[in-house]
Amino acid sequence: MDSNTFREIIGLVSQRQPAHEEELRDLDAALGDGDLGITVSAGSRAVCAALEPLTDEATFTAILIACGKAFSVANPSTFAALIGGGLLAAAKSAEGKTELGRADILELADALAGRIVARGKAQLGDKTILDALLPSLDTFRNSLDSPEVLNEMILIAQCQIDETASLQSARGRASWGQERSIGHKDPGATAYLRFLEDLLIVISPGTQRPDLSDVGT
Amino acid sequence: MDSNTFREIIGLVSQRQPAHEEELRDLDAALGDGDLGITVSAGSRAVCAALEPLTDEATFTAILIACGKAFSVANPSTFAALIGGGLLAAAKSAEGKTELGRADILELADALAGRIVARGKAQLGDKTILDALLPSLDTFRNSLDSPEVLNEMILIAQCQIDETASLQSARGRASWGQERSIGHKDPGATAYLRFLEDLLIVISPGTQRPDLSDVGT
Amino acid sequence: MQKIINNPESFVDEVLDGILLAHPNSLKSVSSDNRAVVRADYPIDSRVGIVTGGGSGHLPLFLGYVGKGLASGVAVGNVFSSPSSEQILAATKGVSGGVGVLYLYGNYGGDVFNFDLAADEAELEGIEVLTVIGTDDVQSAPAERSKDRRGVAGIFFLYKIAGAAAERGDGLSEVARIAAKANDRVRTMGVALSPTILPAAGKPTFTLDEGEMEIGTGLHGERGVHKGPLESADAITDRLIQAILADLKCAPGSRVAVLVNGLGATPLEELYVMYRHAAKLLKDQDITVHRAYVGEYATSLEMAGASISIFELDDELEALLDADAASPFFEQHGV
Amino acid sequence: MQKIINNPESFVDEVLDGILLAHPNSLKSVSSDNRAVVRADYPIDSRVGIVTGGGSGHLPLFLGYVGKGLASGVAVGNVFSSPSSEQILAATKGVSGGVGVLYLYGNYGGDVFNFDLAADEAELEGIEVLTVIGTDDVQSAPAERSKDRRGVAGIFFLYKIAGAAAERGDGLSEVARIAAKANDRVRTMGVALSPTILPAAGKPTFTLDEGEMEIGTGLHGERGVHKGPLESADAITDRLIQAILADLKCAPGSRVAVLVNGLGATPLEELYVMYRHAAKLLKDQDITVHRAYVGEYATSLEMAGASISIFELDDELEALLDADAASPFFEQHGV
Ligand SMILES: Nc1ncnc2c1ncn2[C@@H]1O[C@H](COP(=O)(O)OP(=O)(O)O)[C@@H](O)[C@H]1O
Ligand SMILES: Nc1ncnc2c1ncn2[C@@H]1O[C@H](COP(=O)(O)OP(=O)(O)O)[C@@H](O)[C@H]1O
Ligand SMILES: [Mg+2]
Ligand SMILES: [Mg+2]
Ligand SMILES: [Mg+2]
Ligand SMILES: [Mg+2]
Repeated sequence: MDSNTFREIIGLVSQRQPAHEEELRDLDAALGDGDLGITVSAGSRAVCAALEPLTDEATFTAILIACGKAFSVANPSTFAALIGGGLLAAAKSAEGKTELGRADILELADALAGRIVARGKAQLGDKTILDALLPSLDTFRNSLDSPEVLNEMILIAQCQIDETASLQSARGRASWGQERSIGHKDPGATAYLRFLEDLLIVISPGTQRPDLSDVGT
Repeated sequence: MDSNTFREIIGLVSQRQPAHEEELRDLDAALGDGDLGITVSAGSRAVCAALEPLTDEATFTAILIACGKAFSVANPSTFAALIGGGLLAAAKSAEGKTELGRADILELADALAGRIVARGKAQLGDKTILDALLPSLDTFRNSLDSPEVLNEMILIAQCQIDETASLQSARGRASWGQERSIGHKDPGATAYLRFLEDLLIVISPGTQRPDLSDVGT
Repeated sequence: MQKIINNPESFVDEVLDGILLAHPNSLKSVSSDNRAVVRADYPIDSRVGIVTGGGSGHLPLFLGYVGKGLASGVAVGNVFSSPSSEQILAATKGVSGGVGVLYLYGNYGGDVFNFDLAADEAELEGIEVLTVIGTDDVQSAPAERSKDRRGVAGIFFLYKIAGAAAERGDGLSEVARIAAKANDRVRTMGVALSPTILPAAGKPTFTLDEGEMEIGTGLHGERGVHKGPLESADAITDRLIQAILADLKCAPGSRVAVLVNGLGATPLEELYVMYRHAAKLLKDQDITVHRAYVGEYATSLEMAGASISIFELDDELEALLDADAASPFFEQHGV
Repeated sequence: MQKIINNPESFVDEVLDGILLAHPNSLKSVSSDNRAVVRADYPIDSRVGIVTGGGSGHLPLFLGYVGKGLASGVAVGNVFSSPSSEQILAATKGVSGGVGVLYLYGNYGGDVFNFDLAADEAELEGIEVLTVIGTDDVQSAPAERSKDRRGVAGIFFLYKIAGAAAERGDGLSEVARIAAKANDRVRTMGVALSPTILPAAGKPTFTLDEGEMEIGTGLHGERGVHKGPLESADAITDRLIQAILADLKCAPGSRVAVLVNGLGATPLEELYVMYRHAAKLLKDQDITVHRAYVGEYATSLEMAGASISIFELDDELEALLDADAASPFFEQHGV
């Protein structure tokens, strides 16, 4: 995949994220302060606006930096800072790349996840976005060439979200409600899942979008 | 009427005033701050309590001082201060009296009304208690011996209240609403009317109470 | 009504207990029922005393303005009802330094009668009393009957001015003159976004639905003069400033102090949004703001809403406005 | 939601305009978007700067504590959301007197990341930065994880202590030491009687019916740890004081400062009713109250409710607590 296609995919997927505002608002209100819907909708609109002026020459790094900065300041909540910082880390690891194969995409994704772990200091089981992100990246790692890899990632993410719902959040605002967070799905992890689902729609054949058939290789 | 009978009548009539709390609350809320119901109910309960310890020897003056002080501090709103002060003026004019004939009662009532005029500086037509009090005392003055005098006073007071409802209040809190007071009956005048009506019930034959037949002379 | 109280009957007494416990170095009670409270350092020999008072439910008004460079004593009534003449007399004695006492309070029927009664009794005890009544609410009576107007948040300026004059040792008539002069130059108008509820009555005096506002309301939940759809902060500020300036008639080039007062539930942020537009409107009319006061200066329990007061200054008033003042509820030092 | 605003999008900027217009002698903006505001008299050569920050909607928190003897600069985020690292960096440069800057703010995820990012960038520009994070909410994490606790109203004491230390010329590590020491001795717990509504979200995060209360809530409308029937003022105060003392473990004979903080809509009168019982409970345990602060110190827009903070003093902290302080939102002089 070249940077032009990468930019279009990110744009198309981002356009679909505001549709999840209400769901994410309610999930975050149940165990936090209810602003995740705003962070994701305002953040993804800012990403689309940041991609607008970029030309075909824009490198993967430039694209990721633009997305990272835009997402982190639109509604600068914890999730905005985490994802924004992660995108900047991915931008760094994309330096010099002119093509993205699956292995490259995994490298970028690992850089993003690594920054979130470093900054947020959360671990698996703390009921954060990591509980969906890290297992799904392992699935990606283990079936790098499978045409169904994105479907498998979505399944594992969904399953992790449902499993961790019964846990007590140990990080961020949700942790302050202590037991009150038990029984509620993590809003950040759900936002990640919705992103993966929309990615699947955007790159699936038949959807109205540029020829992405080479993505599979 | 001797002071003992006087004390019983005031007690019996006062006991009936809390029943008007809601009506007076709503009337005062329409063009004031809605506390007249509390002033009248708390005030009349305080009067009953103040009469309790008084013995048969208590003079008219002592009785009226006790009522005035009690009424003015129970819920010290404008109406409480006006009526309280008026009762103290009546107490002064009752000094030395051991019997109250109608002329004496009129003298006391005029002293009460006079203090209200002096302190409140209101005139007829300002839509205050005076618009019911002064005309009804004139009726009392003109038919001092009529057995129906109380009924006539009630009629004139009722008629005055209905007539002045269309006026704009020119005194007290109600005046601050300016035109907004037009169309609302004056709460203080209504409280006075209810007092007269209950007085009529208490001294009418057939109601369960001490022999008040000599009141008529 | 979501209130943090024990019971309505003991409410005022418990508030007073809490205040006296919290600020023992600043305030002291001079009556057995704690309904008369004075400055801890008063009476001061040959220093004019200033006594104010009124119903509870308006903090910082009235008790909050007892302090250095402010009023020196207060008589505290039940919620929204007047203090009795005995309580006012106790406060009077508690601040009298032998050179007379000024009564300074808002224009309410019950208060006027009780303060007048107390003044009579004080004279009998050899304490000279003069009275100045706050009448700053432009909506409550036409200009020709300004003496009948309601006293609302603008009385803060009267405390600041009269208090500073007394603090520097001015005589009784001088303090009264200056207080009356200040009263003539203060105008206030308010807006309510929710009614207030008299604890004992349990029912609001008027109802306001979502999206409605009441212009020209007082501090006791009385209805205002106009009820209409809720407008923007700027539109509301336009209404209040224009009505005040139409009555106060400040000439271009004049200097003023401005108070944007919250009625209890309205956040400080919204008051500053109002100040922003007020400052612009005054600048447009070449009126300079010498000092701005923004916050809860005279509330009405949990009422949502605000009032704006404009106080026209001259050199004499400006110096007194800039003087230091300190109570547990209000402090101002230096610049 | 009955608000006096123009529109949610421009709300914070209009609030900042109003504040800068109202207090030109005390505060100045050091960024084009006015989101970084510092003391008018800063930076001061070889004086430690203190930068705080956080979301809007909590006045006087955070900007209200920029002043003499308090924090020296602030970065202002949107309602209930963090300031960006650029805004924090601008405030840092605006207060740096060449001897380093202390970051002092409440423990919230977004804030921690953005302040850490700004600290990295400040180091690159030769400004040494130390950080102390307020973690006073006893309900938000068990004692063994006290470092993860939420920062709420008790941060007022950190501003007062660290600000006084910087004002007297202490070095950066000394100011940080004292601020951290103060943080270890402050505990807070709150109660909400109504939820707050994020302007942009338009819906409350939790619902509370008449006659219900939520114990252990934070400042951003987050749910607490217990929801139950609304209790009396004394019963609520018992809950808060006991939970705090169980965690702070003040020995009999110790001295404390107490803050009874209103969340926005609760009247001052009700806060003093709570203080009355708090004072009694502390006296029963032979704990002396050196100073009491009662009022709106850290709000959450129009939220009804309150929090109590207890700050255990020693000689060092008491001297700093008693030092003068002055901002347009908070003043303390002398006794
Ligand atoms: N320390 C952390 N590490 C990883 N993810 C975190 C951390 N803290 C919060 N999150 C994620 O952020 C989400 C909440 O984001 P957001 O609502 O923006 O936070 P807030 O409103 O508290 O600033 C949580 O659902 C969680 O997935
Ligand atoms: N100056 C006055 N002179 C005579 N009556 C008055 C005067 N002011 C008020 N009143 C009477 O008092 C009534 C209101 O009493 P109240 O509710 O106790 O007043 P407030 O609540 O304003 O103190 C009015 O209906 C009127 O009859
Ligand atoms: Mg959130
Ligand atoms: Mg948030
Ligand atoms: Mg009334
Ligand atoms: Mg009244």
